[in-house]
Amino acid sequence: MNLSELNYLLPEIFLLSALSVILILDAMLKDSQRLATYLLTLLTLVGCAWLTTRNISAGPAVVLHGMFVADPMSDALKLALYLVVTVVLVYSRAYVQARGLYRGEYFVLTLFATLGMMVMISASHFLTLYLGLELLSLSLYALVALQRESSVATEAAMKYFVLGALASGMLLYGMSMIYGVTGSLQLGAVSHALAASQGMKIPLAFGLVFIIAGVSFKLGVVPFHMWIPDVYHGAPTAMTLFLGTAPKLAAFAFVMRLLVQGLEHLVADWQGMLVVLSVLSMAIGNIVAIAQSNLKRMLAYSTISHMGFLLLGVLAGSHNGYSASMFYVVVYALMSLGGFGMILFLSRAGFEADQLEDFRGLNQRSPWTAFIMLLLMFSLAGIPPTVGFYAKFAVLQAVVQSGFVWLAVVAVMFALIGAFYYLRIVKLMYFDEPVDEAPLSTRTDMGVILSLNGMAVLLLGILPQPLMAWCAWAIQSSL
Amino acid sequence: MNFQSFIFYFFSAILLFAGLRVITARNPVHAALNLVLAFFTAAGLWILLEAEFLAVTLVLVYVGAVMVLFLFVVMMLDINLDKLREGFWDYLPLAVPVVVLLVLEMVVVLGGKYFGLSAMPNPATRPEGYSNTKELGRLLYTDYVYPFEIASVILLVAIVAAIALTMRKRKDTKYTNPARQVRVKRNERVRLVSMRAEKRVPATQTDDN
Amino acid sequence: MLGSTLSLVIWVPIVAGLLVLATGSDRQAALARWIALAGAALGLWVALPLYTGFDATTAAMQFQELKPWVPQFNIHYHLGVDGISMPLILLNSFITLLVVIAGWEVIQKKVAQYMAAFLIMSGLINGMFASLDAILFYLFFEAMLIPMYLVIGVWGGPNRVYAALKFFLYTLLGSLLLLVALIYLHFQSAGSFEILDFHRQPLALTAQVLVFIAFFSSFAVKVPMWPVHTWLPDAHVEAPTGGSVVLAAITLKIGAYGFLRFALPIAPDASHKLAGFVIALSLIAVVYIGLVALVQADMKKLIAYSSISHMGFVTLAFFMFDASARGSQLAIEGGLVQMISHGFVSGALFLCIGVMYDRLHSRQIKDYGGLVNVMPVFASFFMLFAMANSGLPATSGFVGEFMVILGAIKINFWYAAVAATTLIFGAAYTLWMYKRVVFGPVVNEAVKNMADLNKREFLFMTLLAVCVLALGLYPKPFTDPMHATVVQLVNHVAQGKLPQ
Amino acid sequence: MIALSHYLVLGGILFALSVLGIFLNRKNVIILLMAIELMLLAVNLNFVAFSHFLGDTAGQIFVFFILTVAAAESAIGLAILMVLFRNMNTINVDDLDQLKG
Amino acid sequence: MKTLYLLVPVAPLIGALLAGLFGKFIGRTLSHVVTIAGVAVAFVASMMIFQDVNAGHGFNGPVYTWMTSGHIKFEIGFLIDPLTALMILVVSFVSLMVHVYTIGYMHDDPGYKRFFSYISLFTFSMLMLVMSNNFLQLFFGWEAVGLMSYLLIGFWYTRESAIYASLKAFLVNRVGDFGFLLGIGLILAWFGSLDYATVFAQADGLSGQTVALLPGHEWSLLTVICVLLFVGAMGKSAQFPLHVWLPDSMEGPTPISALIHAATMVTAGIFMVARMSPLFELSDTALNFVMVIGAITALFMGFLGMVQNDIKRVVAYSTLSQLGYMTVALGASAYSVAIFHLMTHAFFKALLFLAAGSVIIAVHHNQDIRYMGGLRKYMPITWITSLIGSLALIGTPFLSGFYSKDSIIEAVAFSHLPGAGFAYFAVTLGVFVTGFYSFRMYFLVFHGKERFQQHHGHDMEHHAGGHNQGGMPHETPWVVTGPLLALAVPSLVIGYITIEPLLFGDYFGTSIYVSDRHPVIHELSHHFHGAFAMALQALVSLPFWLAAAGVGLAAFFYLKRQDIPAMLMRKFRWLYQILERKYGFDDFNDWFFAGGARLLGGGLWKQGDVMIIDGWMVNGAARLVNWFSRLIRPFQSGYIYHYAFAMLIGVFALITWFVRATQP
Repeated sequence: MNLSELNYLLPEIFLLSALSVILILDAMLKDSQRLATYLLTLLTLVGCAWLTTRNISAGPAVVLHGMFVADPMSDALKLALYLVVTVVLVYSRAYVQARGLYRGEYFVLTLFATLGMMVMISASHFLTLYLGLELLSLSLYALVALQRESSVATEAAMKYFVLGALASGMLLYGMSMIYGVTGSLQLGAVSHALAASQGMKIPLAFGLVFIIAGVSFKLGVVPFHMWIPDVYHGAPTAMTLFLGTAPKLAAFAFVMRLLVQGLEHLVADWQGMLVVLSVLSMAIGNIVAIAQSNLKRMLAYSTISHMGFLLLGVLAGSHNGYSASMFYVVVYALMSLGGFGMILFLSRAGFEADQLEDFRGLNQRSPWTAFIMLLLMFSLAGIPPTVGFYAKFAVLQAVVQSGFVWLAVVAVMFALIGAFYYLRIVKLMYFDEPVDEAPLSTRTDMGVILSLNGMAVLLLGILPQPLMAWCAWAIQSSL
Repeated sequence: MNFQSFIFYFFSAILLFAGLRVITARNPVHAALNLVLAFFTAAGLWILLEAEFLAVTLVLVYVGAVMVLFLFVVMMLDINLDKLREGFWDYLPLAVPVVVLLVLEMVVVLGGKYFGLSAMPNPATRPEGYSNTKELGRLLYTDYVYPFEIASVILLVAIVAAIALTMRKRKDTKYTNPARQVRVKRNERVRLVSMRAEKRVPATQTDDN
Repeated sequence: MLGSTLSLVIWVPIVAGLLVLATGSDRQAALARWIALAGAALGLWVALPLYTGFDATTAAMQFQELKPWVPQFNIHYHLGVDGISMPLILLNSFITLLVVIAGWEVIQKKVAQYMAAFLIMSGLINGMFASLDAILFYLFFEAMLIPMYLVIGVWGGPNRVYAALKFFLYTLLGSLLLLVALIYLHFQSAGSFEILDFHRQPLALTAQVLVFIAFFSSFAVKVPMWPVHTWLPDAHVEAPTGGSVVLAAITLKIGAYGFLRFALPIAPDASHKLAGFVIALSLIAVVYIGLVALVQADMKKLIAYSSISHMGFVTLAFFMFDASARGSQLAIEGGLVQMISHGFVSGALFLCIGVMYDRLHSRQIKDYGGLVNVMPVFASFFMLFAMANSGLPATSGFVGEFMVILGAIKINFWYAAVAATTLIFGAAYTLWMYKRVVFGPVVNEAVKNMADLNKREFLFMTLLAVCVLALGLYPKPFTDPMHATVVQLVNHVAQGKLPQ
Repeated sequence: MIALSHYLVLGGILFALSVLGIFLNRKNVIILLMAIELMLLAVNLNFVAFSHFLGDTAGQIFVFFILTVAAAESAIGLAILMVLFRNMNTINVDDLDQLKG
Repeated sequence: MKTLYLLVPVAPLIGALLAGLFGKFIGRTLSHVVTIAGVAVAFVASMMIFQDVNAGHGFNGPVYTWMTSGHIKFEIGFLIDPLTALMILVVSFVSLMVHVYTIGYMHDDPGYKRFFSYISLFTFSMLMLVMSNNFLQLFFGWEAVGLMSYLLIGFWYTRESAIYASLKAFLVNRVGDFGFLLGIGLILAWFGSLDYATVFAQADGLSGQTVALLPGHEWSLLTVICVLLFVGAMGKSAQFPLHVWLPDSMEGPTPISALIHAATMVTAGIFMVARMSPLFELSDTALNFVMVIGAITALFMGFLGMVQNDIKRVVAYSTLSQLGYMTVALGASAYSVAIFHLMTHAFFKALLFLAAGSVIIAVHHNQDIRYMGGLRKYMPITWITSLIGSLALIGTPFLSGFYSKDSIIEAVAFSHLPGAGFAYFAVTLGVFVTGFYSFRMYFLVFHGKERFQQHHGHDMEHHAGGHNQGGMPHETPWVVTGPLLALAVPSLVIGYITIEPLLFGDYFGTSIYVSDRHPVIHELSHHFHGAFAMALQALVSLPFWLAAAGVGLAAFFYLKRQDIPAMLMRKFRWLYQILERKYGFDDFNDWFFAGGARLLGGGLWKQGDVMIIDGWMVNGAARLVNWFSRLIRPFQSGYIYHYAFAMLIGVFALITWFVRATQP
């Protein structure tokens, strides 16, 4: 090992160091000085971003004995990750303050989770993948349970934990099978071994099923999705916001690393499995979302359907498809940020705006807020000129390119069903009279970011090229 | 049947039995103890597989720390044992066939065809002086230093999380502050309140969660 | 200005709409209205060069603009018009102006949003007609749903939620399949999204049929054709007047336009093959819907059904293939004229109903009667438009129907015969309604107190009346620009894409 | 001789058993946690067996990390369990049904 | 010259627009001045054109190109030939008379200006129709006169009966137009042009062409075209069974009845068929059809006239019957005779209507002849002119009606078409019927007891204007009587003057084509030895005596023995009922077509749209999704073990499926 290899790890190292500082510092701060922690956390993320941008890779570089890979995809996803986490923190501040969660642990755990995601994104070894995943998961379990006095939150945490552990177990079991067949744990080596191996298809497929199960759990794909509604619903909204956005980026990277980089020779196998899971996800996600009255829960089901859509790009099995999926996941994170952010924006001390009803007549209370939400909803539904359309478009074209025209048709049919419940929110905001006349919070920091969030959804919808090209470049030069 | 086989089947049988008991035991303490048994037998099997360090670690870490933690929690929580086994058999007819089929499939896949001795012969015996522990140590601090660091972070997370979740400043703990006691004034101790009779108490806002 | 006419046509209304939106609350409603009017007028003004500078001798796309847009997928900002789309753009710009005028005082709540919705929608629709890139087209095609959804839902009637949702989902259903088809074609035509490349792309029959079905599902809903028409009456009834006008005058045309731009030239052989099916549905629309319109008690619903019936003519016209698989130029042009005419006439009729609704707040026929006694001027305009709707010669309504019937009779006498029943049904439902609403003694106090048209209403009624009569009396200027394009289309479709 | 497949089948059965445990256990969350430990044991058994038969120590390293993580996981799991018990005064799995639908 | 042609239709149009759009500004007097001036100009121009045409000058050319499409050119243009010249003369003359008459008739009506505007506009439309040189413009005029008829029948828009009648008229006409349009369509399809000249030139060539409208049944193309065109004529000219609108159209003001529903518009069908003679001549089937329809109309509509009590309705049925005569003439290939009758009929029927209007004014807008009687003392001019009109109508020798009608009867006698026998019987018997109902009305109105006092004030509120004060009937003002007199003159003499040039001269020249196979006129001319001789001959012919019998019977019944009709009415109640209910056509149409359409429409709407499409398919799909949503929602039970089980099942299913599917 060459110490200069650590250069690639600078963001991770910086994050961990800063995290430790924050952990210690926060222990000494009074509650009233918590702003310092908050700002430091944001600063940390900015620092990470700076470090990452300073050293954008031109191509894949596997370092640390094959444990870590630095490639454009990881850089791109990490940058997106910093952005998302920063926005999550900004959105959540008022909410966590009002609920007594504005504590050092919140920030530290968030950063731990971020670190975990960074590890996942840059992993090139089953072990680092697993450890990153666990680092993320354990932090998330804790975050969900952080609102200790809330019974739903702890229930959510417990469910998340048990099912998450089960999924980890499955993933590990799958990894063990792959290891057994290929004799390697490093993704590149696994790939090589698979290319060479003959006659072990069945054990590989067997292991693959377990890996798919683990991955699917992380993404929230049917039938490994069942934790999503409950956890999204039960967790404090700030945690839901985090849970529903950033980890999707990591999960995408996870899928890419495992399936595409590690097991690309099993593409025929996992393609078939993903088709099934994807269709099921789109179906169940969209259909059950219709019956929801809680927005968080509805968005949870929406997540399920979106992840099904995301898988379409992956299962296309082409660079085109991967970059489409990457675009999709970044866009989804953006939209999801806005969606959950809006709940946070409308919530106040002692009041959770997580019921659909709470959005009634929003246009009359605040046209601008309603407009932003409208953009977000149409984007989630995939209606142009919002970016959600291009996300769907990119994925669909990849699927069609790979010859799955029927799958594209199925997908759009479920997208149609999906449009129904997004439209319902627009309907509530615009067509109905408000029931809740309380003035909206006037937190400018959040208001501005949320507006930017909404505008980004629109602007990227009109000019998607930069982001698309970026994703395409990232995938192209990483694989 | 040679000795190795005997050891394998013996330990396997105990392992499976213990595993079964873990999930069927009425009393969580029994379950925990069965789990301990399972770990012990597994450690035995691992020695058979020449993973001495891990076998020892399993016993030390798991039996010594983790299971004790389990037992500690079991004891700490005031659980009504009578109700714990209700409904166990309700889903058995549904679950068992699925699991049995799953096991059958596993046996088919994992059986001799792919992983039998013909496919994977016993590895050559390690050279004299080979230390499993040393080898692991060497790898851990060289090739696997990055995961090792991550693992440390994970443990840190566990610490932070466990504290964050469970530590509480008990509000019902009473303690005195002598300094204040000394400086106390009459006004602070006694307050005269005049109350009008039959005044309606305004309904207090119920807090959400 | 040269070379960016179409961009102006698209973006002027949209920018104006955004400006209107920026005026914010209803305290500045007057400002919002004037900006909207200026925007709409400017929108029409910038569209006029399309007609004056149009070269009617060529079938090629004109006023082209081509810029890369999403190079990732080879999507271009490619605009251009031909004889088919140019009149529709003008129609849309014109109708937008009318809608702004018509909504002037009528809309009192959320004025800025109302006006903005229409202006933005107008720009989007123009964009859709002008797009030569399939994805650009699709983008405008769907984006347009958003303002319309809001218009129906926010300013609509009591059942607006159901109507708006139905409108949106119905249309989305079709358009999503369209998207898949476009993507499919993209890969068939070596990675191009140019509509004109699609036109040239050879396709096997099966592929053509599938593509055609996708197109059909999208455009048939928009037209709407029987049996996917039921969103229209609901949407119309619930939409505010302006919404109904745009729906009837413009959005229905999009479906028909789609048939001409996509279905026919891209899947010509499938079009031949499935012509019988489309014709059957069109004729059902004419007769079935004609009968249904007869029994409507709600005026808007009646006109909505009448729209479906009239649009049946349009779809009928496009699929009139003779024995050698040649479409009928006369019929297609008739269909186009019918589209424009229907834009004027149905728009005018909805405005008429709007005028009545503003005064009495009812659209039920039974609440009216004897209107002519108190609103003679209005009654005259209404009569003109009613007659145009029944296809009376010298009004625009006649021209299209006449051409279509004449074109159809060449292909099959019975197509024409069934279609011609609209002469009877159209007159029956329109004039029966007219009779009940306008003629007769004044039926109640409410009607008695209705005032005749004010200046503003008189203005837009006159504008429409002039258009209706002009197109009826001298359609040549309207049809001349179409010839070259239609001929080329007919030839293209006749040629087919299959190896002979 | 004991072949690799013996170990794998054993691991498989153990794995299935633990899944069955998670499914069948209706009442006690702690037993769920134990079942998870059991599952990890099965995985570890697999890894160790493979490691042995492949003559590759990486598998054992993996097991080492799994053990570490499992310990951390148990700690957090039990912490959540404590919080849960404080909130609901029960660790009955059946009572964890406020969130559904 | 073209300017002059243009002047004919445009002058009334300008008048109409001025009065209609700017009536508010120019006032009442100026309104009628401009319209009358417009029509007068048209009349003068028509006379000049007539002269010109007589001098052998014609014209056939476009005014402007309406539209083009491919090789097809649609144009607006004029064809000026003898037929046109005659028609525009008749139309503009009658229209002028009616315009003048209207000043008096509508004097107190609030819709005065509107009315003038309408009738001028009608005149414009009618002139456009007859001057057309192509089918497009023909259809334009065709529909435009229909529109004006609609507007004028419903002129008194507050009267339920009037607006009902107007709607009915329009819709029934539309049924005719349906056929007409298809006929035009077939012409375009086969001839490739809508220009008369082009079409006629090709007609011979296509005479053998057949079309298979139903698989396996070949029909002659020209027969199909002609029958379809004639369906249009049936609507416009109120031929059985599309005659139902005409009697109801009497709800319109009387000048309208005279102008539109007697003299001009209803004869458009006759004109059209005459104009299309080059086509009709090629199809015996079509001609036969025309003749039979005409004969039915002529006879059976006459019967209905015998029992009507509304003065205008009597005249209306008489009009129907006379239109039937003209149609029979057309069927017999005696086009010139039909046009001849059209012309004479225009004069005397307009006269009769206007006279009836005069009577109506006099008796304060009562129209029931049972409440009139003895009016001759009070309104001598009206009386005399009515008498002239009636005599002309029944075919009294020397009067105009005689020449035309007798020619028709004779022409039918010479026809060899299969339906000629029936047609001859019908038209001959029709003469008797005509005599009877004409003089029944005449006697009841002008002779006998004065019954108008019995009907005082009744039915008066309908009329918006004055005339409300009672009082004795008196002669109407000169603007009313003037036109009566002006029309009485041609009613008396026009037949005598023009029979020779029109029928046996070569007035029509090439504008009417008669095939050699139908030499009816030719044979007719063999028997014609001058107008005077013809009248004298008639005195010993059957029609004359039948007419006389009709008059005599009417005199007997309604002057001498008024109890007999009442007795007959009681005796033959069923017959009377049938006639009273007009053979049940109205009831049937109301029940079957109007009711049926509404029932069908309602059914399709409720069952088709609302229930099946919306209820089952659209909302059903939504409900299905919703139902499914609710169905699978409980699977998200909240229980960890269910979730775990789902994952287990997922893994199990994937293993089962894919591991098995994987080929080792």
